[in-house]
Amino acid sequence: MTLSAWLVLGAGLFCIGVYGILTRRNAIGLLASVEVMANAVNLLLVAFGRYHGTGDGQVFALFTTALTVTEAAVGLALVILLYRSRKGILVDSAAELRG
Amino acid sequence: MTLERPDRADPYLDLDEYEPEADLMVLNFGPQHPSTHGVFRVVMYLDGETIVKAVPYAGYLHRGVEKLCEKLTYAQITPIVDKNDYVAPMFNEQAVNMAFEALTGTEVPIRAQYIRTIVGEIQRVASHLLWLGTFAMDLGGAIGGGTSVFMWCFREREMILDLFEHLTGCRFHYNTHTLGGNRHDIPAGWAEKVHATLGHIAQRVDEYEAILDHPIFKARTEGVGVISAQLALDLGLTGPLLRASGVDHDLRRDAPYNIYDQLDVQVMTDTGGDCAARYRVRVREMRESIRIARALVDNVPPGPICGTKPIKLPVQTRVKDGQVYVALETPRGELGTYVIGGGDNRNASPYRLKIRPPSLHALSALPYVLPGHGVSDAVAILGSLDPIMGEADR
Amino acid sequence: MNPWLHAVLYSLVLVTVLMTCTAYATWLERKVAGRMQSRLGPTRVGFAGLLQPIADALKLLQKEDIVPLAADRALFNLAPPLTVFFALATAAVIPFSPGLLASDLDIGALYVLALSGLMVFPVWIGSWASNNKYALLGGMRAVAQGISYEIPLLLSVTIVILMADTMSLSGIVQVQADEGWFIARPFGLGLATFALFFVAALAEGNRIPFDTPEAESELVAGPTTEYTGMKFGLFYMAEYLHSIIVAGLGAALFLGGWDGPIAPGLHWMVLKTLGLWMVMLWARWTFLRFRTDQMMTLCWRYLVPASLGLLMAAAVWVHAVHGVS
Amino acid sequence: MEQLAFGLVAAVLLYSALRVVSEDNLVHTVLWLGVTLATTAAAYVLLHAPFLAAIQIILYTGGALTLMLFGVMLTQRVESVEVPNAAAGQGRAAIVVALLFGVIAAAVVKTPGLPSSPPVDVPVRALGRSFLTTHLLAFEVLSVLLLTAMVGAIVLARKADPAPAPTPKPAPKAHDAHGEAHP
Repeated sequence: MTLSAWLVLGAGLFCIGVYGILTRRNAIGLLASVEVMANAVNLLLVAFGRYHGTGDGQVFALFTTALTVTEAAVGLALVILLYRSRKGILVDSAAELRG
Repeated sequence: MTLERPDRADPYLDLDEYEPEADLMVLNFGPQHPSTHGVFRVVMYLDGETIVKAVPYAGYLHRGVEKLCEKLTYAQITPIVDKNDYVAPMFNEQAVNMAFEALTGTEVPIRAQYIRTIVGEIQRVASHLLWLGTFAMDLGGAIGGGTSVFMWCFREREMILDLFEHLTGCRFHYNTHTLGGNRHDIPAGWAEKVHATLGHIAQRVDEYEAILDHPIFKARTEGVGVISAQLALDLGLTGPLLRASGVDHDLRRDAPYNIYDQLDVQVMTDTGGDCAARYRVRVREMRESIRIARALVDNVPPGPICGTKPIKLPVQTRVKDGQVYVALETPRGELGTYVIGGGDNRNASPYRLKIRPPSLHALSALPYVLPGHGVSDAVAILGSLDPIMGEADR
Repeated sequence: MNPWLHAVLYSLVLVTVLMTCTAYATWLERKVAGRMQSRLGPTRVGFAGLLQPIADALKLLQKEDIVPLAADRALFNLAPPLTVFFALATAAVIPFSPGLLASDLDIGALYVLALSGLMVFPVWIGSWASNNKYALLGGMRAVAQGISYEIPLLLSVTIVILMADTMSLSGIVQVQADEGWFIARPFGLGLATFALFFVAALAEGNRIPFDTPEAESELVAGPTTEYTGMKFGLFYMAEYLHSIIVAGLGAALFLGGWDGPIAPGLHWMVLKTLGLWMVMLWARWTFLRFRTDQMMTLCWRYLVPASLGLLMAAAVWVHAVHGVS
Repeated sequence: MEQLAFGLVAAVLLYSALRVVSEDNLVHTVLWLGVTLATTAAAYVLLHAPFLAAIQIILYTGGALTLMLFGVMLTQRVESVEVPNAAAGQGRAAIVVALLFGVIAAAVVKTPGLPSSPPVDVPVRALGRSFLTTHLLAFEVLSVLLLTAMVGAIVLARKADPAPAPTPKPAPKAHDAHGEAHP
């Protein structure tokens, strides 16, 4: 396979994630879309690393994987907090910055 | 007297008092559930897996036995009440017959009293064996270590049923007690058989204790389902439940019947009031019952086993107007029988018969004990109460 | 031979053998449990009840296939085959004797861990899709337990990887054949790691004393409450498969796999797997069940710190013996 | 064979990602995300990064997905299998996204000199070595970050003031049962 094919695939995945970010109103749905985008970026990192011939791409991807999982954990803690204070997890309900 | 609901000082029967906005899950625990020991329902309000409120519903096995007894003759009642506490039928028969004897003023010969005491103690061992098996199964599952204990306990319980079969010809619903005594005399060789069986079981009890003596059993029972002595007294709990809460009370010693006044019954108490204490009390009671039965079985005095002629016709009983309450100590606690004699059929059937089942009182502890525990503990607690629904619902 | 053809043929044989083993594992378990409980186990179908597994399968096939009206139909039907699939996929990298394995992955040990981490999903999917409260509670328990015990399991295997200096399972077995079994590593290091692995694997496989997700006496049948017939059978089969594979994995990681005198490697591997599986059986029919919170306490308060400590000890030991390579 | 595998992986990846952003049921969303993540692991295998594939499954699918499932369970009033996953403004978003994709794809196609065949594989051992040599600082920073995130998540998700466990009041006395007024 050529690198361009992987790049286009990654771009497609990323754009789908962006679509999700733009349309979703549910915090967990948003989080899932973010995961899709992060995944696309990871895929690109690995692809670049492979065609570049070093392991650095994989190392980066590993770091970002760990980071995204961390983000998911903190994000869900926030979601639970949001649910406790708003009794719902639609992000519109947290429009104002008051606790 | 008004019929309004008493204002109970009870935080659990009014859910609104517990964090009204909490997301509670209502779980119908039963009536069809592997661990409800029959058909019994507890509506549990769960916060996660923690019970915040539990409402027990009994009555799924109600058969109207008490009403039925008003239509049956005194001789016919015995086999009917046999089915109440189907784990310890000997006590049911004995309870109603003792009440009828008190009502009619019939003397029970000393040999019959010995037989009643012996079969009662052996029955207590059988009942506790069944309880231990099912309790272990509640804790350990139908596919697991619990079943091993269950199978072992049933193996020994079968031996006791063999003893009863030898004595009465029946394994389960004996109909051996009758007004004024017993129907079946001790057959030849029965005493030796009792010694052999009970000696055997005494050793096996050590085995049960050995297999249950591990950290998981302790972790599952200690501190779980604590019933304080005050709560136990308030709710009218009796038997091992009361004794496990530290109250030294046993009808065999405190209000002796049969020949218990001549015996030195060791009353087993324990402190803590948790499932582990109930387990310890019952295991010790098994040993004590084995001791009593073995001590008595060699010394049964000769004589008749029934004070009256066997009742063939209903009119043969002579019943005075009046009422009696007779209680005896079953494996589950105080089984009381309240009989009012008289009415149109005064010589045939009681005017009113009321049974006080210890299991129903035990179940009334659930709303107080369950909240704060998880679903797993609920099973352990329910099992440790040893309810028999046939008796609780009647 | 073409590697693709080899993989396909080997997988077919492996699946057939494993399925038969699973069927007879149920028979063996019932026989052994019967002896432990002073009864006989199956005796009626065939000689010594040997045809019992087939009769059971036939019975399950005849049962009515019920899908609850309020269930999520697609997910409900997806869950049972998925459990069996994940359980079988794990078997691909287990080395039964030198060269006898579907695929000698470089990262075989990690592959097994990744799949065993996925095992909770079909269970959760089934429990969610059933739309039943008991099933839901069971599913939540399964997921919580799965991700918690994943950590000590991962760490214990990491210790083995550290000692073996390779992640390939056949490589790990080869190292043990050359240098001695890992369970016999000095200072009790190997034994402690093995104990850690065994406990964590029992919990991952939902075996007693850790079978809280199923907990018949509390949750009726946990995630499988609403399943009938062969769908239930598939869950059941996956559980047995998983336990056999975990035993095989333990044999390969700690007990030297195919290594042994006189007899061929395959015999030793089968013998060790069977032995380990019997220990699991023994535990199953002896112990009672933990409570969920007690299981979590055991994992996070004792097993995770212990595994971290062991990992450090193993690192020091490897460094002292081999030096920096 | 490789073309076929790539096509398959790409198709499953895109389809599952589309389902993630278009599914009405939140649980289905999360489960489709699981398919996306697992298929990405397959893509890593195609890119000769099997170690990363395993890590992807263990961390993402085993960790993040489970977390999200817990998130769903903890924040919904679970009454049926239908958990709504609201969405709005699909039309406008689709246009924006299509434009974005067009730009990126055009950039990719127009860029000259993209390599078409990969050089040699990187062994896992070298990968691990680079963690503890070249990328040591990043590795350590990551571990600190993980710790911080763990503490932060626990602090955030903890109930502010745990409601005191209800203390059982004494059971009703026997005479209470007869309807006497009770304070």
